[in-house]
Amino acid sequence: MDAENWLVGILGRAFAFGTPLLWAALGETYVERAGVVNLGMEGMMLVGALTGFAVAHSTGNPALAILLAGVAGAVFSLLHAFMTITLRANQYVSGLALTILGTGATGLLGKAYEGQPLLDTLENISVPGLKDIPILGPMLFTDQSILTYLGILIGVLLWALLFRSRMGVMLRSVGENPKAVDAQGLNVTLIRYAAVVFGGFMAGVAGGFFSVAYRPSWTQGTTGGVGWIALAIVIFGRWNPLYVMLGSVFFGALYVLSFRLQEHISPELLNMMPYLCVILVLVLTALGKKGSGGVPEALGTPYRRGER
Amino acid sequence: MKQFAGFLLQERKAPSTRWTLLLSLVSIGVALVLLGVVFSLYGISPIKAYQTIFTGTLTDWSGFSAVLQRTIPLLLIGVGLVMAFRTLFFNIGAEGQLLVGATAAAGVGLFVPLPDPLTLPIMLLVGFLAGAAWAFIPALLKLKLQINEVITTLMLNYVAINLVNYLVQGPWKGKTAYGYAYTDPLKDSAWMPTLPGTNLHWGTLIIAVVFAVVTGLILGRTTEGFRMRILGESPSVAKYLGMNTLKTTLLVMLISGGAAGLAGVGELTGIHHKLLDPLQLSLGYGYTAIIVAWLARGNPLGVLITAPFFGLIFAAGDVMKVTLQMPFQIVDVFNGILLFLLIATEPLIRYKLVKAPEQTPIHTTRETPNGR
Amino acid sequence: MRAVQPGTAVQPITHQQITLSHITKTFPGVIANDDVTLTLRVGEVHAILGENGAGKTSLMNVLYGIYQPDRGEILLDGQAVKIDTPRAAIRLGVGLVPQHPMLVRAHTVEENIALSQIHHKGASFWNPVGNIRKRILELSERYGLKVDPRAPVWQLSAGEQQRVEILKVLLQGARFLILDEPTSVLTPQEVQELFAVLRRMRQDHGMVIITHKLDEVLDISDQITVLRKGKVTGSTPNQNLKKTDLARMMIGEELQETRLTGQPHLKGEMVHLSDAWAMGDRGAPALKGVTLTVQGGEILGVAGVAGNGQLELIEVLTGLRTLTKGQIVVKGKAMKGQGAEAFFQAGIAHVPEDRNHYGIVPNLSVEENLILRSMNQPPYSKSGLMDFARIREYARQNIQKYDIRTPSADTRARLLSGGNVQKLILARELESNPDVLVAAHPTYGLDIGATTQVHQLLLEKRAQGMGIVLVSEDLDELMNLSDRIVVIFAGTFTGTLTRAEFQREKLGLMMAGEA
Amino acid sequence: ADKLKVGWLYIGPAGDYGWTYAHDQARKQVEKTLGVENLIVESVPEAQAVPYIDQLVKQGAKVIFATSFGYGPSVKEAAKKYPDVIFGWATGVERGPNIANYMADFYQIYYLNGLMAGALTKTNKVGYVAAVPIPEVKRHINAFAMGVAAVNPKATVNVTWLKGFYDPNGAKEATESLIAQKVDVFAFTEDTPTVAQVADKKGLVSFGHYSPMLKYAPKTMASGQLVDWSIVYTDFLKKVQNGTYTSKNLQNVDYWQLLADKAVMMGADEKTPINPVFKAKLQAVKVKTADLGTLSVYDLVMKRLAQMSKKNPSFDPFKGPIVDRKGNTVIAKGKVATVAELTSIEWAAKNVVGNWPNEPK
Ligand SMILES: Nc1ncnc2c1ncn2[C@@H]1O[C@H](COP(=O)(O)OP(=O)(O)OP(=O)(O)O)[C@@H](O)[C@H]1O
Ligand SMILES: Nc1ncnc2c1ncn2[C@@H]1O[C@H](COP(=O)(O)OP(=O)(O)OP(=O)(O)O)[C@@H](O)[C@H]1O
Ligand SMILES: [Mg+2]
Ligand SMILES: [Mg+2]
Repeated sequence: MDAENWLVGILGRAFAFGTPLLWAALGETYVERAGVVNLGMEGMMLVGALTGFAVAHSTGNPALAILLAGVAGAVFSLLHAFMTITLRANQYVSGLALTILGTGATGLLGKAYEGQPLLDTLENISVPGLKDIPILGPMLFTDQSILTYLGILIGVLLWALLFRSRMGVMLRSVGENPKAVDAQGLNVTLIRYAAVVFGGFMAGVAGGFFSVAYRPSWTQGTTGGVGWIALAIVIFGRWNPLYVMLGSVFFGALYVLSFRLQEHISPELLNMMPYLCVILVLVLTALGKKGSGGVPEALGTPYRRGER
Repeated sequence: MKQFAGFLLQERKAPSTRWTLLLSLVSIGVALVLLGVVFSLYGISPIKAYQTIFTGTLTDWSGFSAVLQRTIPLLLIGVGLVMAFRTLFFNIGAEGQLLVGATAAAGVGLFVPLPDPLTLPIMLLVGFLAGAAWAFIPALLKLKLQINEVITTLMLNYVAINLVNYLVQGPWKGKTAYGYAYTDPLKDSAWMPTLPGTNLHWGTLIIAVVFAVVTGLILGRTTEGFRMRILGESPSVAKYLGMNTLKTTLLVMLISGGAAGLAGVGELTGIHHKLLDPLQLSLGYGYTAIIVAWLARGNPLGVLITAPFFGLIFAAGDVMKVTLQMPFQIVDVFNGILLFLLIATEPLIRYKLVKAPEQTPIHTTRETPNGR
Repeated sequence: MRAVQPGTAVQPITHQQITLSHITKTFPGVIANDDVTLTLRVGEVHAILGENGAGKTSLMNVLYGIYQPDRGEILLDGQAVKIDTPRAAIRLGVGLVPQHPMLVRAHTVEENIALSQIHHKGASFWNPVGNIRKRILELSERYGLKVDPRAPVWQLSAGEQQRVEILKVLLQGARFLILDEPTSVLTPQEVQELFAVLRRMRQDHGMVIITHKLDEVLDISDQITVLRKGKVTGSTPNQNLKKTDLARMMIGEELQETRLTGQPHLKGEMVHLSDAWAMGDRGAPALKGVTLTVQGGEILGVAGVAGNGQLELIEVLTGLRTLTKGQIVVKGKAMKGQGAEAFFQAGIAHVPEDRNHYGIVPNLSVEENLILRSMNQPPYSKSGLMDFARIREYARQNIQKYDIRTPSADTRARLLSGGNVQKLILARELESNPDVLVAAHPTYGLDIGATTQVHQLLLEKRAQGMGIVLVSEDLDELMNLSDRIVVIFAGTFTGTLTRAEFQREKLGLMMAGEA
Repeated sequence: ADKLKVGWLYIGPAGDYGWTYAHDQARKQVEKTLGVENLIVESVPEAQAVPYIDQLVKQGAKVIFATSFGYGPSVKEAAKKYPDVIFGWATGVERGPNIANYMADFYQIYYLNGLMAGALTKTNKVGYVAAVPIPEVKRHINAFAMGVAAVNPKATVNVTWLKGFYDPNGAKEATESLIAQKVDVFAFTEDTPTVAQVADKKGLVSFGHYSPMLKYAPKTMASGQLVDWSIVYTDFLKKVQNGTYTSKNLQNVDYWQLLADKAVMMGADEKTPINPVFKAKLQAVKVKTADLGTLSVYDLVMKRLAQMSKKNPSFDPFKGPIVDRKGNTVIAKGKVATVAELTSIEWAAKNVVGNWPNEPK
């Protein structure tokens, strides 16, 4: 097996495993761009995963399952939105609570689905024409989930929306300086709600990807900590959808490599990498120039009008 | 300023303890009621369920010892976190600090030849220092580079998990482990004594209680505690005063991370007697302790109540699993509900409802000058 | 009453005047505005004067739709209109230039302006900054509002940021502009530039300006209205008015200019800074070999345009910044590598420039803030343990002595008004009986009453033999209070003037580095 | 009389469709046939089992089955604490007056699966997604690899470790990783059907593990290993009920159940020992054997199955001489590995490729 094929194979799988990372991280990027941190990623993904599985199981319609997985994630995220935006609670604690509740509730509700096979799954597809492009074809356009393709398209779209549209200016401003947005008569609360719910939807889809496409079955805790990596990717990608896409593939590749390089590096050390990378990126960012780019200034702080 | 049907929220001068206590109790009550609903859905009478839980944990020595056993790590970590939260150091990395503490102590116990009487004390010391060192990294990053500690401490948890996994599956894997991922058992002198018939390593429990009391004194009564609060509230003022912020942070970090490290040593030497799968070593104490500390509302002595309460929840979870044959996720559901309720009551603690005058402002956009 | 339909496009507004008629606005326990009537006309700059808390900002908030008045109405060219949100205000041609720029620091000027154009019907969804650039350039041309549309806001000076705020308002089609304390964040030069802009805008706009500086009022306004405790105590065209007239209207009594009198009773050298070099935050030398002596019993003024090294000078004097070269001697003792705490112990107190950020811990109580400096000193603390009874007693005394207006000693400091925060800081710093007080902009943002109190306090301390370094951008303040003034420019002293030599023009030239 | 109360400590969720699921099926069975009362506790952390045992005893459990090797220390501790309670330790290695060990082992079936895998691989690469590098798993990999070698000496068995018994996401990526290495036939030890599902998507052959998994890969699952723990549990509990086993006399009770005991069987599900889809293919491949001459792989599998299902099996995969991949003779000529040897295997068979933790020099 030559090096090129090996690399293409790795990257191909990196895209596959990177898909849920991508969806979840893109969603969280928008959430954090609006100034809210949602550590409940794992909880929302599990809610999505269970819903997706249940729907696919009972309707046999995987597309509907994915859609409703997203909706379920979105609905679940409303809890976080209410706590942090309306009640202005500590976002970190609320996010952790969301994860705890999501893990517990899905474990409880999902009992009935454990061990059930799923016959109608979201099948992988190859893109005719594109799949014959050398390197890129086998890497990206062969035998990937439709959610992979869609994720990439959405990523580009989200990037354009964020940096090249009126809506993007508004969203980014809310995360940087909600006061300035409020002063323009724009509804900070509404924008933040929308962002959190969007993030919930994306996380829900990411969860649905696991249970309906990636590994069609339901078991408790099926997302296996991927939500935390998605959070890490948002930071790694410096809140930019394009970098977040890169980050998802990179972290996906690290996971894949932990199986492929077993003979050379211990998987635990590779598994450590995403988290170390995040810290490294934070340090490098902090050492770099200040005042521009990077962390939304109001991230993690609730907004209250006229707060002294 | 928000208005609710003729009332408006006004910030309290200072949150009142009694009100806080009351609201916390109400939250717990509501969570219990909601859990009762879950019980009913499972076809178990809530009253019988709570009765079973009560008798299974509080009126029975082995059940009660299980409560205390779970309380130990929660108390140690919770107190440390209270202190960290007070200095606005949002340490959610106690899980990692616990693991690293246990790991370092295991390293000493397994590989450093020490005279028997010294083994445990030195393991405790090393575990403490290791936990502290693990917390020092994010503390330093926050102080020197203004990097958000929530993210760094969280990330370091996963680094620690993988570190332990690496060790127990690789270099430290025990010769007697039949290939399983744990180290060899610690020698006898490294076993924390337990009360007969229980896993209650009372030595650690005493350390934890003393620790809570001492920390309460430090925070509430000493100048050093005052410094911690200043640093937490306003690093810029700390700088203006010429405070040795590094020293203060070091102290908080020592206490918070070190306590988690001690908790790790307690679990290691009191219960497991070997280093093993991180998820089994800790059962998520580092995360639960966040709730414990949160519930104590900044008071280390409050942890003396909240930690046993969560120890009780852990033990009750076991009772539910075994006696009521409920799925174990029920505990997470309860914790999640309770946490949300506590969060939701937070505004009521910070603000009070006052009757609004006839016509009130919808909102204000008053500015405070920040100089230049 | 003219209702404003949501979503209607901004029409060219040709209204000539807007009237706040018999406005009353109360808050729990306070009457912020009491039957206030006031008319803004296109072609006029209307100044509103009043002490802190007189109700100026509240009135403007009513006009801008942030508050709803309890009584009274707003008339646009005689017709009643309803302004219940800032959006409604904007639609009717009322724009607000906030005291502290409310801009997104990480974004460019044009992005910030695009944000303000979100409601604009014609604004495009994609590339929202595209057509804004042209209009920015047009307006800067017309009114002299120079600013680079592509510059990120964090790189702009306060004056430039304010220009962005004015551009925002103008692009929203404002006919009437509200400027609440616009000069408080500006350097003297920037104030002049702002006034030039306002004069150019006057022909087709009506403007309200709020400021505590009487000279500025006389300089720029056409009409002056004075508020006291929520009531209008006078409204007059700006003709042949003097500062004393204004002061009388404001506080109901004669203005006593606080002035230093008599020769200083020098108590000997307290601080000596020689050939001091220090780095600025951006990594370039900010102090380049300055030498300075502070004597006990004198007030040494430091004049200069912001950014010329004052901040670094203050920090060097208070131990917050280490010297890269040269030395600092306090009462004969060389301070080497010591920090702020040691400097304070050595007798140097500090009233910081950014009082809410450095001066107080906003979430701690007033009493805790009062004890910040002496928390580890007996009798408030013994062998590391704090004595809260004594601390409370101490706080009580000082709240009274320094007239700090606070509901109670355990109120959080952030709930105090600016003047009271300043008094709290002064109380804390002065109670330790320092030999030298380094005071940075101590009266910034305060009304005349509070300013006078602070000035008197400083003079009192001078008489008692304290050495005071007064850093200010207010030349009047400096000339009134200082025994000597050093002028700092680009990190070096361009000269030292004694009282006899004080001259506005001369100081101005030296501050510009041209003397 | 009171029903006998039996406590069960499960290592994972009962719905994992693997190890715990299999035990839970047996539990349901004995509940019906023997009328015992069961108390189950899912997902009990290995090292913290004592508090659960306390609870079970308090509930009146007289027999407690600890269904994982890792419960050993807890079982030993609890057995001392509750001398009147009978403990069964699955895959255990130490007995006591009130501790019995029991195990239903698959190594014979893995060998049979290996024979089929050797015949079915076209790339000469057979994959094994392995859980945790313990002797039990190593024994199974080796048996499987020796089966492959017996049919196809050119084929290798490529191993990827998960380091966990329950890791569906890891199983998916590990399978993908093996597919990238051109592996076309899969066996595994992991408690979910993931490997079979992934292989099935690519049309690749797999062998099920522990539970009837045919429904997850009806066209590609060739065979597999199945367990029927109820054989052990029924026998054991009956003997408790009739007083044969007490908390004093378990010192020598050690169930080591194999094909002959019917506790394990070969198959993709109970009715499908070999998936008919593969019958023709297996019949088409001929092999030469020392004892049976030349025959088709299908016949070979059936013959060996019959040999090993006898009370005294006339064939054992671990019969010497066996040389490991380092060239050491690990089982001497003519010797058959003892149970003690089998439960402590660390070496790797000759055709095994990949990382092998703790491999002897
Ligand atoms: N949102 C509010 N809630 C309660 N009281 C308020 C509020 N806003 C203003 N006040 C009170 O109304 C009065 C008028 O305040 P306002 O801010 O209008 O004064 P001001 O003239 O602008 O003062 P300054 O010169 O300090 O800016 C003050 O007594 C203030 O305490
Ligand atoms: N949102 C609010 N809620 C309650 N009280 C308020 C609020 N805003 C202002 N106040 C009160 O109004 C008074 C004056 O406030 P204001 O902001 O005008 O202070 P100031 O004296 O102008 O100080 P600064 O120099 O900071 O402008 C203070 O006593 C403050 O407590
Ligand atoms: Mg003001
Ligand atoms: Mg004001």
